[in-house]
Amino acid sequence: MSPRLATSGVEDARIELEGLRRAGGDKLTTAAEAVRRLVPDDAVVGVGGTNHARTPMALLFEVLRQGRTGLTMTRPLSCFEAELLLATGMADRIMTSWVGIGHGWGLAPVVRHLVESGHAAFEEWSHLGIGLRYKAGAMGVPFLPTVSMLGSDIGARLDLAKVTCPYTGALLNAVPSLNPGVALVHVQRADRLGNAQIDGYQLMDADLALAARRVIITAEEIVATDELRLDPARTVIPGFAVDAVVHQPMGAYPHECYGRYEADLDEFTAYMRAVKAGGVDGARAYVARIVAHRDHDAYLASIAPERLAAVRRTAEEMMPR
Amino acid sequence: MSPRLATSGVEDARIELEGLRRAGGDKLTTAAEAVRRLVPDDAVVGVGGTNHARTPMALLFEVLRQGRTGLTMTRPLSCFEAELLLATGMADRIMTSWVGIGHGWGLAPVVRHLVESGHAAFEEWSHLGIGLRYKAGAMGVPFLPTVSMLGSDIGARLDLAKVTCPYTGALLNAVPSLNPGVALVHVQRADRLGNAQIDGYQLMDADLALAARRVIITAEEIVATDELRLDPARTVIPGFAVDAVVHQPMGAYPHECYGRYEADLDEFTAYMRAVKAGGVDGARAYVARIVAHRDHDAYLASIAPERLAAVRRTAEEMMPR
Amino acid sequence: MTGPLTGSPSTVAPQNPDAGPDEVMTITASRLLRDGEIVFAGIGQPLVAAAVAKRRQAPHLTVLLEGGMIGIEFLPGELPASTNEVRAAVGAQMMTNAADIFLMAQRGFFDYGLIGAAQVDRYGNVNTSIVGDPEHPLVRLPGPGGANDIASMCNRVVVVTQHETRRFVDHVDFVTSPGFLFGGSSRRDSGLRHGGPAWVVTDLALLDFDEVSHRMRVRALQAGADLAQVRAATGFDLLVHADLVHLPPVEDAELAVLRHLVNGDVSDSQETPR
Amino acid sequence: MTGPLTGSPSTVAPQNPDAGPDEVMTITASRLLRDGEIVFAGIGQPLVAAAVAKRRQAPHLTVLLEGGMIGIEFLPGELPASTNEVRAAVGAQMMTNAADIFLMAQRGFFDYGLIGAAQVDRYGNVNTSIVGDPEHPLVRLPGPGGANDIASMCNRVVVVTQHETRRFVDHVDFVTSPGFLFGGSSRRDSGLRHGGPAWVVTDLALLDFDEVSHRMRVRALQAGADLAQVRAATGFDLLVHADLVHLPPVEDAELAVLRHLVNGDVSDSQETPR
Repeated sequence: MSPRLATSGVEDARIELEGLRRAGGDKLTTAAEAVRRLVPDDAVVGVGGTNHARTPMALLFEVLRQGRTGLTMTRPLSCFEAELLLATGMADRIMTSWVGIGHGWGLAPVVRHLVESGHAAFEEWSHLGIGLRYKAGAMGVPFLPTVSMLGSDIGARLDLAKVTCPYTGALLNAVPSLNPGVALVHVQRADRLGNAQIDGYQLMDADLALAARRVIITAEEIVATDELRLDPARTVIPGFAVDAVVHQPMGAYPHECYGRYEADLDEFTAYMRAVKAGGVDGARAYVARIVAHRDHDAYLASIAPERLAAVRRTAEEMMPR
Repeated sequence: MSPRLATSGVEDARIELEGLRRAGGDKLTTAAEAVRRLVPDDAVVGVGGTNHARTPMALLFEVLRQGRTGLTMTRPLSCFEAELLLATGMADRIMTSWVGIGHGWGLAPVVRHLVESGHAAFEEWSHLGIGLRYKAGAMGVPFLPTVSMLGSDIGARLDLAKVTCPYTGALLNAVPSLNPGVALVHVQRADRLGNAQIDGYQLMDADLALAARRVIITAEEIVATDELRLDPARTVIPGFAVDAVVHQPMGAYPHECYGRYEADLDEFTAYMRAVKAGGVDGARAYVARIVAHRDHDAYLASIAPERLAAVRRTAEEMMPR
Repeated sequence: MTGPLTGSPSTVAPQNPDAGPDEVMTITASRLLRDGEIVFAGIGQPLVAAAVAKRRQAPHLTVLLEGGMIGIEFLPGELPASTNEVRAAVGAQMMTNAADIFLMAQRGFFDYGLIGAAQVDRYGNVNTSIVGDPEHPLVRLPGPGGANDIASMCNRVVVVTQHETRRFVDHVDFVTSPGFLFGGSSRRDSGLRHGGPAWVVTDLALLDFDEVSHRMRVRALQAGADLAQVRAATGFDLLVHADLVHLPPVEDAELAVLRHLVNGDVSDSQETPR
Repeated sequence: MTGPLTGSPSTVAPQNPDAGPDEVMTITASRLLRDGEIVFAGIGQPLVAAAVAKRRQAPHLTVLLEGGMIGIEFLPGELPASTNEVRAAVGAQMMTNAADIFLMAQRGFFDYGLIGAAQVDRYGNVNTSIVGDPEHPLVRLPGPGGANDIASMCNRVVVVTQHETRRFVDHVDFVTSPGFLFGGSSRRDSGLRHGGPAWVVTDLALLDFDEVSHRMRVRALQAGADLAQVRAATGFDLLVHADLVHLPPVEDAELAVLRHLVNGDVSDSQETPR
């Protein structure tokens, strides 16, 4: 087995789980406390959302604020949050199917530079490959079969094992489970127990949270459990899978949160200008500027209110009615 | 491989699918026409819902009305609908994890008699075993690994193949995909394209519909596609997986439909009295009485309105508010 | 009252004369469930046991059913007759589907699984499928429902059944839901690397399993029961725990809670007994 | 205009002078999509092609995106910049999750998959990962996103890319999204039993693949282009279809629809061009 597949498996994750007592408790805390307690150095960090959708930015900025080393970031599609973690040296590996800035900004310059110069590892999977790694982890099986990545250099480079269907003889890739050390997930609504509801795109967050060994939820709103009971089919992450709940309005900003706010393209521009001006140091300076704020609320308070109002308004306009 | 595992696989189902054109068309029809067109003799019939929840009774009564032979019924948990299909000789095999009448009536007398006397085959799976058969079928893979049924006589009797995880060496059961010849599914809400929304229990219906080679939906209500667009996350069966849509209010009666009506226990009593009085012939007489009605609406019209009102009212009382 | 084994071993109190055998079993099972834990309950006695525990020592018990409901509440007199019906969803915090709830079990989230048995053997293997030869069944029973998965996946499995020789058999006719299979490491060797039966609850005793041989062992006797009775009702040799105790009798308050939940017809219907 | 090959072979009309190369490609791709079918579209040109088809010959085209949206509609001037953002969900009939949408592809539900390419080779293998040696990449590209899965699972894969020798290479540096691999039966032998590249759409030509060797073949030339141009822009030997035709030029109406969708700023903003 390739060392890159040797992340902690479903067996270890289950044994650890049997020692946890997570059902029924009040888990409300701050981002600072949750990150301090649940994101150690060298962790495999599963980042919820995809690209610039529902990225748990408040938690990632808190990781950047506190400082960590040796992190691996896993995410099916990645945006500039991957650049921030790599530029600061806090992460040295990303597992993903895609990294780009989007919105006309094209390739991710810092990822390019660090990977091309050998300073960071880009472990490439198919989109479904990441999805099935989480799903296997969530299902409690060590692998799942798929045709994804067959024949490609992605599967070859990962040294993926193959399985033969014992009934049909079909040849399939065996995708190993991934149970990240910690999952960071941003949602629209959660209660203090950690029951979480996601509006709009579900992406891979539920499987990620069920697979991960520890889970931190940030929520736009904290609601009473009775409010979740009005529509229990919307609850996609059960409280018993969650370690910490943080109330964080605009917790995905400057990325988007379905139904609440669109991405703030001015921040994309600010980031890319910093990188164009200073390269990797520019990315570090961008991070330094943000983490100088005490917390995410303080960072938000530094943004012009009309910008925040604008991204809220346009997101609202896109909703079904 | 045991012959009982040799139901048509995901490979055949996919090839067949490539020849279908099911996206975008108006599929509204009658139960009689849908059953005539899509439920042939000898079909493997995947029945939606579980036990007495969201059973597609209108479609099953229509099958009984038209008459078929050699059917296999697959359902994770089964109630007296299994008895009706077996008693009439239309089905000779059930694949299930459980058959019982419920509501204090205990064992299923007709299933017992026919299985114990060797006239019907009870192919026993675990609950998740049926679920994973559908899920593999829906995912387009020929098998899924699981610990379900390991060590048990269920797995041994099915002659389930085992797989060894190529990464961990863990031993797992390989559950073969099941792509039923036709799925019968009752839902609360669908449009004419076949996009379907299920309230409350989702059970295994979405995987069943995605796995099956043909799909008939009955719906309490037919709504405009624009109404589904108001809450697209509730749509769990895509129109492109559906062949026929039937508007059938109370289409699960005398079983229940979440949010609409509870089961009518008087019908359970009527059925069990018929069987106590006449054994398998009693079950046949019960069927004959129902299918003598022209269609499900006519059958419903024969039930005292206050009984129908009562099961609607109590279901309503159980809803979150 | 906080656990099943808190009765003094020397105090052999008589059983509560008002409690029927089923009620004794259900209440004994309810006492095993600790607050803050998660229980996957089958319908019938398992569900009632969970409901009683939730009204007594375990208000934060998370109860799940195979239909996919998580964190349900119980309306007295309205307990569901099926794990998949409208009234089983009352108060649910989450509703997932009927496959995913078992996949969560496979992941290892669930502390307890409560199941019934038509037959159970010395290694805790459970039969709810077939009496007689599987190829020519004498009695075709309903089948596992969710019990095979619960027994294969939950951390601690609790089997609740009446203590009768026709149920406690040397070898079950059919292993529907695996216990320790042939004892020793055979469960683990089969690929079942987690869980296994923790307790068997009957109207006569509370039984567990030897840590190495995995043979069934009498851990405690029900109030008013003695070891000879238990042995006479068991079709195989039982081990007996070195520290055999008697369980405390069923309390009137426990009985009141149970009956209120099942019947919903206590006299002071305004007040929920506890 | 109902299909890409309806231009008379003898009529060599010049290309619409108002159409840019990207617009020619997008409109050519849009013409391949038939009404009532299902298309899995990546962001950028593939998405715009689907949007144009839906306004033209394929109003009942079902468009899906890798974020999990099924049956989306397009607001002129508000086309999404990502497959996972608020504005990509407009008008969705169903929203599933980002793994399940690909599992539906694996099941075989999707007629077309539209992807882009940084490099493509004679067997339709696509590279969007790495230029140079994979161990020491000269350029680290974004990676597949959903393209590997689309190329592995959809029934007919359409690759949309500019016709340049740096893109049409003898061997891709890295097979991100499998085409016919080494030709012949090698795709099938790898376990990919379905689908494969059906069309490559460029600003110079429409290409397909020989049924047996699976080598890339010029099926038609864009209006105004000739075979020598195509060959000069291709870094490997191309087959040429026996019935080589010229595609009809981009129509003004097509261009108007495309620009209206992308920019939303046509003069008569009250009326949607068609």
